[in-house]
Amino acid sequence: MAKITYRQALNQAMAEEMERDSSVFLIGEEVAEYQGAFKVSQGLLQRFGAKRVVDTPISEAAFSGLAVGAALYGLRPIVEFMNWSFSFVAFDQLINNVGSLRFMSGGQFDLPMVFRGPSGGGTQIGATHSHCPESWFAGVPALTVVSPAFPEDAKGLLKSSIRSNNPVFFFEGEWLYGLEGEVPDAEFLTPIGEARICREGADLTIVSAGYSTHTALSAAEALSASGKEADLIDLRTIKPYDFDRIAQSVQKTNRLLIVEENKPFAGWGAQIAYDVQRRLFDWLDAPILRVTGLDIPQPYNGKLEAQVLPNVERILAAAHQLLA
Amino acid sequence: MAKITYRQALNQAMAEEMERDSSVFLIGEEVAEYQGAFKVSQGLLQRFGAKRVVDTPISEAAFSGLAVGAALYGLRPIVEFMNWSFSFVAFDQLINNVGSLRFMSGGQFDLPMVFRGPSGGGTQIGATHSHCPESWFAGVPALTVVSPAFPEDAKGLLKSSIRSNNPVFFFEGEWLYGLEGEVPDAEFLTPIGEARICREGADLTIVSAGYSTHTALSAAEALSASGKEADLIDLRTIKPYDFDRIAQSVQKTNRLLIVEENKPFAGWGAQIAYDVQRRLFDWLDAPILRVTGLDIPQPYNGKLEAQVLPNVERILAAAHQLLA
Amino acid sequence: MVADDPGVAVAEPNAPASSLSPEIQIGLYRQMVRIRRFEEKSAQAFMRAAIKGFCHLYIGQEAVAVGALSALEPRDAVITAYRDHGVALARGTSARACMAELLGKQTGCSQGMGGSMHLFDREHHFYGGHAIVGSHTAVAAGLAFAQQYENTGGITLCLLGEGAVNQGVFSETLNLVSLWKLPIVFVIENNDYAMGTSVSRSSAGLPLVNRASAFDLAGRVANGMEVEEVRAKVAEAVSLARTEHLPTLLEVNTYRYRGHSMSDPDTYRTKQEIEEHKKNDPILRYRQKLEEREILSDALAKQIDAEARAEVQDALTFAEQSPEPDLALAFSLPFSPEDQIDPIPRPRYSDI
Amino acid sequence: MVADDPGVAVAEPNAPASSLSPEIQIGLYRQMVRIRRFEEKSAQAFMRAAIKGFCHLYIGQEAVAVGALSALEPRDAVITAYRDHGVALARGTSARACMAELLGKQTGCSQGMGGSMHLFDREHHFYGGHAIVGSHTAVAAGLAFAQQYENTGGITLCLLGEGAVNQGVFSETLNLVSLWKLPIVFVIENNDYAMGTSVSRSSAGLPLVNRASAFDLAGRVANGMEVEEVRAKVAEAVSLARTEHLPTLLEVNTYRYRGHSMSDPDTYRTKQEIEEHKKNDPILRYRQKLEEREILSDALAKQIDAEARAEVQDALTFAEQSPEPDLALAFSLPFSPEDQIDPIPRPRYSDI
Ligand SMILES: Cc1ncc(C[n+]2csc(CCOP(=O)(O)OP(=O)(O)O)c2C)c(N)n1
Ligand SMILES: Cc1ncc(C[n+]2csc(CCOP(=O)(O)OP(=O)(O)O)c2C)c(N)n1
Ligand SMILES: [Mg+2]
Ligand SMILES: [Mg+2]
Repeated sequence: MAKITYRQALNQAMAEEMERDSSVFLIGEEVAEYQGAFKVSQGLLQRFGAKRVVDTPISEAAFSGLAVGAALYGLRPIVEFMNWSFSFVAFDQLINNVGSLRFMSGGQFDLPMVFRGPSGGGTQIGATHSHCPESWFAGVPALTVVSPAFPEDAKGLLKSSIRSNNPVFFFEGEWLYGLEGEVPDAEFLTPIGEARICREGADLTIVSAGYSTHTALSAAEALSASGKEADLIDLRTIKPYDFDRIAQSVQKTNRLLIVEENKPFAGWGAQIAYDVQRRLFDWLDAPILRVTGLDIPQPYNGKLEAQVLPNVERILAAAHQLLA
Repeated sequence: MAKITYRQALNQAMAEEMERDSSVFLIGEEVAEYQGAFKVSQGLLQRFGAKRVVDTPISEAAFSGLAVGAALYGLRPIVEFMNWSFSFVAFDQLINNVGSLRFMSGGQFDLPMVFRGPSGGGTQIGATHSHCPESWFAGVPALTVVSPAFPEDAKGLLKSSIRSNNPVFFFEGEWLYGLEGEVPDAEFLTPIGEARICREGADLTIVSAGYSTHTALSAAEALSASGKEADLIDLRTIKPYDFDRIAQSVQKTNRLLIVEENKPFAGWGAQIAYDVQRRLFDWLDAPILRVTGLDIPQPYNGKLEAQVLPNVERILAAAHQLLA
Repeated sequence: MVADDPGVAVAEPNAPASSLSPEIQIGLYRQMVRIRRFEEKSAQAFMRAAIKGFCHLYIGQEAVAVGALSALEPRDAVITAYRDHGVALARGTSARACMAELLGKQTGCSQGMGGSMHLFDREHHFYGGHAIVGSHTAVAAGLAFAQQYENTGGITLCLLGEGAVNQGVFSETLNLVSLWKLPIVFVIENNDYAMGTSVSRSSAGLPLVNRASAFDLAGRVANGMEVEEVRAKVAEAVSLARTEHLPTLLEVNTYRYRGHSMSDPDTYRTKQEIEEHKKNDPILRYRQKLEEREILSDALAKQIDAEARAEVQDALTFAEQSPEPDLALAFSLPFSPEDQIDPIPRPRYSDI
Repeated sequence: MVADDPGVAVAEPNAPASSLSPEIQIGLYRQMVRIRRFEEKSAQAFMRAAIKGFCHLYIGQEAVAVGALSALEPRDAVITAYRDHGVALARGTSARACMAELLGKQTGCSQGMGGSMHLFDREHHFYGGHAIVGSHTAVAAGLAFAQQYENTGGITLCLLGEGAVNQGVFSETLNLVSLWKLPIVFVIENNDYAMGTSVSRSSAGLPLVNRASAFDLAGRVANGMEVEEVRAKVAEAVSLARTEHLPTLLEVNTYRYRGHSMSDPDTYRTKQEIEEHKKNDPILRYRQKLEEREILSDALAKQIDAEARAEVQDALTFAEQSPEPDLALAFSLPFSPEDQIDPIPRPRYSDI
């Protein structure tokens, strides 16, 4: 096991898959000569050449659509959005073309493609740059939404996503890129749709994904100091999420807290809450609670942003409420 | 009270408000000379002239953005999307500009604007033309989402929306346009954020919006024939939705069924389910259930589409499950 | 109608001899007739509510798809908007598969999931049938990108309406294909109207071909009522794309006789305007030309017509008798099977 | 440097006399110096982490905002992208309000909610500060639309980077403003780079001003290192917009000395390239010119510089001492108060 950053893990995943399969290519703004706005694609241009590591103009709609066409034709594009917030200018391509073409063609075409980049806030880049559109894409029946929190999962899930014959929307985080963690040296794939148990406890189930998992982890540790132990489930895949793991845990703890960075109204946590109350109604000893981003656009001011993001304080408050 | 169609109700609302306030104008594809793709703007060009009823090229992003600028400047645009599914090419304008500009400017600017048009399926126009993006827009903190089911509400809510100093996303339906209903002759406004009780009963609460309300009504009547009476709450406003009305009803029936046309994952119904279980946990005698669009892209075939949409059969099945 | 004195200028000169073989000429004619008859049959089926939703007929524009697609090789890729019946037929999709799709049947080329606006035919390298205006033009660039990436020698032909040029993604795409020298030909089918909006009300800087120079693309114009001219201009562009990887923007002037879709009351133009254009009917004109060239006899013309009528009637009968797709089929379609990773669980979130 | 013999061509001729009054010339100079000093101060504050997030400096491009905005009247509207400090300052927003916004303080022009990329100043008809590339160009068209609708006599000036021209919405917008003859001037600040991508790698059909003709717009070019030239070209365009409602696309060639943002390692160009451009420094050039015209003395130049330094230091001190906005303020901002209808309930869905 080597200790590498989340950024390096993603980089290795792309490099390994590009090595393995010549139909895989990377396209996006500043991915080639600049080596990636966040250096995730560092070295790939040098290694695979400009044919397979493609810099684009600032035309997300066109290059996303181009990737769709390439996928229909049989290639396996990885599309980097410098920030998922910029995907909104390509939203039609993502929803209508990526989300519908296979179905509307009666299943004639595959769309083996990955859209990836950072989402979410925390670096004071303001309301237009801090969106978490995970739940919106998850709302499209044909789309798969992945959001790893650890370097190991970043690598294993990105490799699985690239090898999937279906479109995968892959959410990273600016705060995550620098995070270090152990990653196996040998080749491995992390299965899409399986959660990771980060921590075990019998008092409370906490479900989270992406950067929020780290916040939840801190909160769970603080909780532990006060004598309560949480099961912490890191979803890794937001859709299809791992209901069975959650169910197992809730049947043990009878209490569920969901931590998600997105704004509250109809975030993915609401879907989990709905499913859990529906299928485990009699197992719940208290209402399911969610800690989400606060219900305002992301403010620039740093203190405010820290309050708006799910933070340890709010998670603890919710946990105590659940345990009361 | 006159009996008019939903289409006429919308038309009257716009005409009255344009008469009343010269800063109100209508812009969109085919709204002027063609009199509206669905004839909602019939006669408005003749009455208010080309300055205030503005035909556009097929450039949703540009004319939505243009409307934003006009609103910042003090005008009150009504933007018609021929179909809400086409708003995806303008998604950035809607999320980032409509959703953030007031906040990001420290509250300096108002955005008194309405975006309106039909959403949803039922007319066999396929996956790309049958989206229900209501929940996605509702997920943006600063946006208000309205979806009337009856001509009276269509008129009263559109007038309120035009008069609101905040952006309102207004969802109509192709099937609704021809629907007739009584509408008061005198001027009236329907408040945003208040539900309508369509039907009273003590056995079960059903919450729905838009066209689904009519399906739910049929189901409630069928249920009544089998001896069970439902409270039927038509939301009218999806965000902010009328929690208090729902709570009142659930405290009586102890059972909640939500009917929404959108695809299931993280639709607005999931938010309501979450809120209700959280705040009325002890009042629920059974899990909350949702009947949604089926979890596939909208098929063209008519029989399939009828199965995909929330229908009486599936609503009844869910109701019986809830009442079991 | 030939003037007595050949030295005098004539109103309608003999059609110039064509470099095309008689078989090709007859083929072009036959394709146009097939499409015309197919569309007439579609209109009838729509009126009887056998076809639902939107139905956009190609009548009047036949020379565009037929001329353009006749300049392609099988390995080339074709993609268009929702006015796609004629394009699919010209590409080789059977009338049965097309008509069955219009009726939403399982035997349709998209298994009844796509409908009129979403015909697809992978076998014939026909990539649809796209209903969001302008959206497919970027997808087209991706097909050309892949052809270049895989070095297939193929090129991509992308048809779009003149109303689509004002979707931003099209401008973005023109820039990309020019910058990256992708093997692609864009054919703007300028039929004067986008629904009820005439091109002069929607677009500044006419003619539209002007947009080519802003992106340093080859810009060309063709008369879309002349099938051979369309073919020739497209062939030229195809060769530019195939041999020099230079993209072209070709504006083809044409006209649709019917409303925008079957539901369009078509009140934004006069009957007279339509009749005026019908005088330039592409099928009529070509028939006259072929008759003058003595390639098409009256008998052959009648036979072609009869065959086309029979074919589309057969297609309709086939479609009517075909089974409807069921929900199990629909649920099997959103996801491709995996072969490089373990299957991904696919719960249905709509299960109660 | 003036050649002895005036009859011989000289490398650097005397600056031609300007039609501008000395006050205006000094004003232009002073504005550029203010912006330069403000940006230097911002860079320092960023290095100390007093400014967070993105911070895009305007150094090198001062002549564009200053020249362009000096051609406007107060009733005109101004809008730009995220590289907005210089534009806000040139428009009249105080250095204090700008710097406080960069520091995220409540006294900032956007109350600390927008940050560096989102300066807004309604009083001065400054409509931001927009961080999604290209997105604000459509908003700009709406300002011009409203000016026309209200018949205010005002026009809109919209600045954008050269990288933004390939966002589809900009092409859509060019079509709209041309078609509807809106009173607007688009100024492309072509500083050669969009982050690390040079304009020749991002755009086909250079120079960018070519895009004007595709949409039948007036197309103009200006040297963005010459403040008076920018002013003159913008003034011409403004008058076209104001009196004839004709929109213009003006390409201004400029250069940024710093990285794209403070976080940019700036490895995609050579130091030498940057130094080469610095020889054309707009402030230096203008200072020489004004000295040659004997309008600016060394003493006055020093005084202007000292005042600018004092002003931005005062702004920073003010910003540092200003209070942070709190959550109550933030929650009060998303919605405008209602005055024509009853208040709409605004529950916070994030309440546990
Ligand atoms: C983005 C988008 N906006 C609007 C529509 C509705 N719409 C469908 S076809 C059409 C007109 C297109 O005209 P044109 O491109 O000229 O093609 P034609 O119908 O003439 O073949 C419009 C506005 C759509 N499908 N997609
Ligand atoms: C739609 C979108 N895509 C990408 C970005 C990221 N981004 C911010 S600035 C920029 C470069 C823009 O360059 P240019 O327009 O030339 O302006 P300049 O920075 O030179 O002033 C990019 C790619 C963004 N903000 N919005
Ligand atoms: Mg057309
Ligand atoms: Mg630039």
